[in-house]
Amino acid sequence: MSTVIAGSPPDSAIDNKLFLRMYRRMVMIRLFEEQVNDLYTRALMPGLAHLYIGEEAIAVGVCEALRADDYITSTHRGHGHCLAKGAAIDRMFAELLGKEAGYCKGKGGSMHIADPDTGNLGANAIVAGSAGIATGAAFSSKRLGNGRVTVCFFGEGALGQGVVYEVMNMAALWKLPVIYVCENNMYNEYTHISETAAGDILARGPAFGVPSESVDGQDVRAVYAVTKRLVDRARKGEGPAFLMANTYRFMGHHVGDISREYYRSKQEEQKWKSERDPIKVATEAILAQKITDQAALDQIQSEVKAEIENGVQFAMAAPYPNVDKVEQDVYA
Amino acid sequence: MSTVIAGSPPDSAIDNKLFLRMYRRMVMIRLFEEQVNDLYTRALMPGLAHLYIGEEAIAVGVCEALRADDYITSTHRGHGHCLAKGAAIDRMFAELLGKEAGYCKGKGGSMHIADPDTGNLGANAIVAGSAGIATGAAFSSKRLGNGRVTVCFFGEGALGQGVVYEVMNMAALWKLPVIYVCENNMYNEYTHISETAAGDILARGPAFGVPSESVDGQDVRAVYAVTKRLVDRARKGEGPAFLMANTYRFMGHHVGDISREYYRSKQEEQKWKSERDPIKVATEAILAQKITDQAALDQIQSEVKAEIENGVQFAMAAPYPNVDKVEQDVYA
Amino acid sequence: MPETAVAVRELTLGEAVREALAEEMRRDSRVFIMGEDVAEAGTAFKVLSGLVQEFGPDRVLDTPISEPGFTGIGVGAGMTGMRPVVDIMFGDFAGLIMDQMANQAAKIHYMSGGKWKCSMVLRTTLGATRRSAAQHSQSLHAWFCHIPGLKVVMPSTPYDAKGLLKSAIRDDNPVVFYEDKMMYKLKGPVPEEDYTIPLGVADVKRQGDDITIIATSSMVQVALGAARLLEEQGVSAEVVDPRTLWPLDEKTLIDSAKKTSRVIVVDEGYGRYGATAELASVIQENAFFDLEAPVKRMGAMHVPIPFSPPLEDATVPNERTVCEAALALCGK
Amino acid sequence: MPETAVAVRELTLGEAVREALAEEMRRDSRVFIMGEDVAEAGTAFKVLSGLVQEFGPDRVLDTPISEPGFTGIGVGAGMTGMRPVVDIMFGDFAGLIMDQMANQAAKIHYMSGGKWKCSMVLRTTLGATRRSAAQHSQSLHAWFCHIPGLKVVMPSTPYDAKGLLKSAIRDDNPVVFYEDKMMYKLKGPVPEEDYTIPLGVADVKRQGDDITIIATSSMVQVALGAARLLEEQGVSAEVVDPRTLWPLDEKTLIDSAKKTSRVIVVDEGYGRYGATAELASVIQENAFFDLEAPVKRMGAMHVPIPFSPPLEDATVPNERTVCEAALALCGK
Ligand SMILES: Cc1ncc(C[n+]2csc(CCOP(=O)(O)OP(=O)(O)O)c2C)c(N)n1
Ligand SMILES: Cc1ncc(C[n+]2csc(CCOP(=O)(O)OP(=O)(O)O)c2C)c(N)n1
Ligand SMILES: [Mg+2]
Ligand SMILES: [Mg+2]
Repeated sequence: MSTVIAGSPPDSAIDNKLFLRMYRRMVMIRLFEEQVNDLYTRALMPGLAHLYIGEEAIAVGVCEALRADDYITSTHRGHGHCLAKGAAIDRMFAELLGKEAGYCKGKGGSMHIADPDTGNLGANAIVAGSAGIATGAAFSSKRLGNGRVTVCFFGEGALGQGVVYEVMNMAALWKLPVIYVCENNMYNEYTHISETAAGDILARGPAFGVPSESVDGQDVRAVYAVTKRLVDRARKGEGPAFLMANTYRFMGHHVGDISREYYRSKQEEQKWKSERDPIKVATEAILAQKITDQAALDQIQSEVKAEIENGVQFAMAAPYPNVDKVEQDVYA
Repeated sequence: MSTVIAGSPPDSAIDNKLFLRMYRRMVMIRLFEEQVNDLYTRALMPGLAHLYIGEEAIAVGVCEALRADDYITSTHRGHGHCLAKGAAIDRMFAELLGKEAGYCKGKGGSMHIADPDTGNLGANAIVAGSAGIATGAAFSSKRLGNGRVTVCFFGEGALGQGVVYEVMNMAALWKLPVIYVCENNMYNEYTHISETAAGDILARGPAFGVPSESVDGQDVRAVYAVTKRLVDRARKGEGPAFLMANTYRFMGHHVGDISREYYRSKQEEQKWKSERDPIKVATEAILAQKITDQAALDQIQSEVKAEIENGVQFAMAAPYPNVDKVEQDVYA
Repeated sequence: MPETAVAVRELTLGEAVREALAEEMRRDSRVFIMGEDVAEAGTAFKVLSGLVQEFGPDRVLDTPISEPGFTGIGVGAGMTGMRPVVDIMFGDFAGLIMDQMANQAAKIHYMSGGKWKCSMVLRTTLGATRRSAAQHSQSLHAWFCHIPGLKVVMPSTPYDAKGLLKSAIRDDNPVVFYEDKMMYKLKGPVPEEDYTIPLGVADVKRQGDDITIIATSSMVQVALGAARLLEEQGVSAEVVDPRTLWPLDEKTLIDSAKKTSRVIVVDEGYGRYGATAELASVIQENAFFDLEAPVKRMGAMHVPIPFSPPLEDATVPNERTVCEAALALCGK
Repeated sequence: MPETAVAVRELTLGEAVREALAEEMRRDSRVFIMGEDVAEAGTAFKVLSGLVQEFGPDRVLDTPISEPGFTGIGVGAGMTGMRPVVDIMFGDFAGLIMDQMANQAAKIHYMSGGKWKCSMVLRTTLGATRRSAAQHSQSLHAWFCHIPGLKVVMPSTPYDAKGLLKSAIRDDNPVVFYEDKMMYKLKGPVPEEDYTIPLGVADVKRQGDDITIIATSSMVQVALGAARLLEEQGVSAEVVDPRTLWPLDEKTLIDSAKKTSRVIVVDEGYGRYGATAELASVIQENAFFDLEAPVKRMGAMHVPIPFSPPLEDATVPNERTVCEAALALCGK
């Protein structure tokens, strides 16, 4: 599953502060998502949500390699991307609950969180729906000469959408600063990638002029390192790249997807959870390298937990938008 | 430009009768298209047409490698495909003139000629518009077990449409008997392929699980030979293939595209016309191999000429459909 | 509904759809299903559970997330002897397949002068108030209704769903079949014996004298609820369900309008340039001199569908708003 | 039209479009054009000739034949500081881009709670009778009109085209701008000085007392011709051009209807579930008690557009048929 990336720096090349920051961010996403699941289970959240648990290292490793003003586009499974790019927990929860204080005034919900302040062009509920948007943002950056890079996150399911190849081709022709990050968790909803993708996924980028790499999506350092390299390259005007991060979603396709044995085995899930949990992988490395001790990590966990609790309380207490807001924001 | 195909049989492997039949068919397409141009120039034809002159060896080489009941789908530049698959000259002209006696009762016109009797699923005026249809026809053949193969013709411009990759991926997953024949004449209308395609075109098929080859599209024997091999493979259940035939259109994008210097030079055109004319290439081989003599070829030319003249006369004399037919054929 | 003395079996709308498919698949080996997660998962809505077990993966095919591609394959398969039932999970994805449906499926019969037929069914969904936000809540059937060559079916009860789906599958034209996501669990009588309901026949779901409510799909139940409220206020409402928006049974609609002299049209699509405009126009064109008041249209608000529950609920007609509009129209 | 004593300059509609683009590109460096063959070729209709010479290939970009992809790039560019003008050669290709326009461009502002804006113009064409057959002759604007978040502009004169296009480019929302292919050569006065026409303001193209003809785009000239024929018969027709179908200037339409008491709506889109239905509904809803007769709708026949000239001509309204309908409505 994991692939050694030529040119990845050794572990030590990532400085300790950064590693701990990434650790904290992964924990934040994990606890956020557990809280979302809990809200759903207790019937406190309208609709559904697609949890990112198990894939935290990708969002965090990628976004740490970006500037604050770089852009991302996200997906239906987008909470992790938004948080990694700097979204505030309380306004995230408020949006998930449809409250006025949410990032989109409650109009977007879980699948549409967007935020200009953190360069988040928006999560998207159309599979591959943001491929064009991300490429267009990269087009703007190139024209405006502002040095911004755009990361387009999508699942491997998006490889089924032809528009992805259309925009990669143009990104290559026009040398646009965009990185296509494919989170390959091996399932399109309830169908395994082997049933939906023929040929060689990593060969697809180059066939359209986009250099491609793969990375172990459970190792935040590896993700960070390869992304940094691709982002630097893009920022220098050397064009787009495709990065496949191999990963696994630990939970269901959405919060309601509880009985999963008909499409994947409990053993498979268990193996990933016990052996390839990105937070465990990071914890082990941090302790092995003596970057800090278990007590300090526990401290981070409890700090984050408090933030999450504050955030959810804020959101629960926040008011819904007034009905007369429904016709606002249709046109600018 | 031309590529030697591993496994192509030597010239002598194509029997003489077949070679002469292919010669005749290429001449037929050439003279047909010259007649179309003439009709346009004399303002006798409604609308426009996209001439196939220069590319005859592809349609003929491919279609000769097919069974009568095999399917093809065609394009806006489709007269050659239709004729090569067996369409009658008179009904072709009648359709181009919008007459009731045409293949589509005048309702389709130049870009929509279709004919179940010759397995022609229809020309298509949407670039890549028949990629899905061709793949679906191959799906039917596989399910119905009727052994039919489908050839999907398209220009290299269609490589811009993502749907092509979507259906190739499914054709590979499901091992469908379909051959994607890309007629690479290097121009999408007035824009050179180098401005519209990044990466490696021939790598695209394999990236989606579809084996790919290229062939000299000006040599009818080479086209025939490689197609035969790919078709046999598909008929045996071994799945789809992608064939890029390198070629050149000798005339404008459409009959009205007269001044072309702003997008391609006269020298380039002249070089192709004098050195790579598929009919000349065939003539030289026929004479060199003494398959027949010049007089016999002249005889073929004049026979075909007479057929064309009869055909166009038939069409000119044929009546338009009655206006009350306009609401027929909307629903089956 | 068939008249019968004994109580008939009750099925949910989802079960009725599944039963129609199962029966048609048993009856005709050319019928097959393709779409995302239709096999083992039985669709995201679990409507097709069990079918792959009975008919096998060759007839219930999981596809990649390639709506344009597999819809196109459906078109081609439907032209060449198969009877595909293509599953588009959310009606919002219509935007991806309009070329295949409107330019290919709808036109092949006509463009070929009646020679090719495209027998396919596209099953998809509509309906808001599921807290699925702007890209998963739309009712975009007006797009399909606009295109000559397509038929559009919108059942409102389990009984109608089964009978109409069977007719759709047996039809030789492309038919778009809409299922309201919120109605999948709605129960209603469905007899055991084989029956079909012809396309193009409206159904008076409730007799009344004072006002006609023409309603489609999801809105039929809303209209019936409104009619009960109106009854309490002494207003007798007739509820007419066109059942198919194309072909459209104008006569039944017009007759009811003439009888009651007041008409409301209710549909869950966006109100502007939507299906209600056509239905209202048909009424005013043909019953103008019998009308006491202008035809009142009620559709979804002209806003993208918001996530936040109180906002979303405000965007679509409900029993109360329909009742109020009816009272106003009756001058009460 | 501005009142002026001296004769103003005449331009064709195509020239007016080009001039609007050139002026806006000079005025605002963020404006750029992308599409197939827009640069050296100046589009298939030669409307943009000369622009690449003035603004260079970075601002007038030839794209691959990837409508979904480059429309998506336009959406993203329009969100991030550029002002793209995306060129879709034939309006028939709308089917390829509805997801980008309806699910992305139209909704981003709302879904983000008003945070992101998408300022882009999609220029495309409509109109039949060019002998281009079913896939190159449609007027599909009703699809866009149906979608909240989009604006739809349909100029009918060179003057309007220039003034409206400039407003469209300066607008902060996605605007679809329709040009009638048959009207590119139509001449009309266009003053030299800078002017804009606000979106949402109808124009009474001709004053009259007996009947109102509401007409859009291509049909405005038809309506004016019909009005001249009617004049000869002693019927005074008012011709009202909404100019933008969204926002819609309901008041001007309704006032005219109230004044004349008889209304015909003429539009070149398919009549069924088309733009005429909305316009007729607006009239009957708001002027019902002033009408002497039902609002008459005239659109394209409910058939795919046939190639054969006599058939094609029968499918769209013309001066004679509009005149006859008007006489019938006036009881003559
Ligand atoms: C165009 C489109 N088709 C189908 C869906 C329904 N859908 C939502 S998520 C999903 C699976 C996506 O799989 P992948 O891209 O691998 O992302 P993951 O859920 O694994 O993160 C599907 C089919 C959709 N939202 N958009
Ligand atoms: C979807 C779509 N986009 C654009 C066009 C307009 N168009 C017609 S032919 C053509 C160029 C096609 O180039 P290619 O596929 O290489 O075929 P060729 O004309 O060279 O045979 C274009 C852009 C179209 N018909 N369909
Ligand atoms: Mg996945
Ligand atoms: Mg070409």
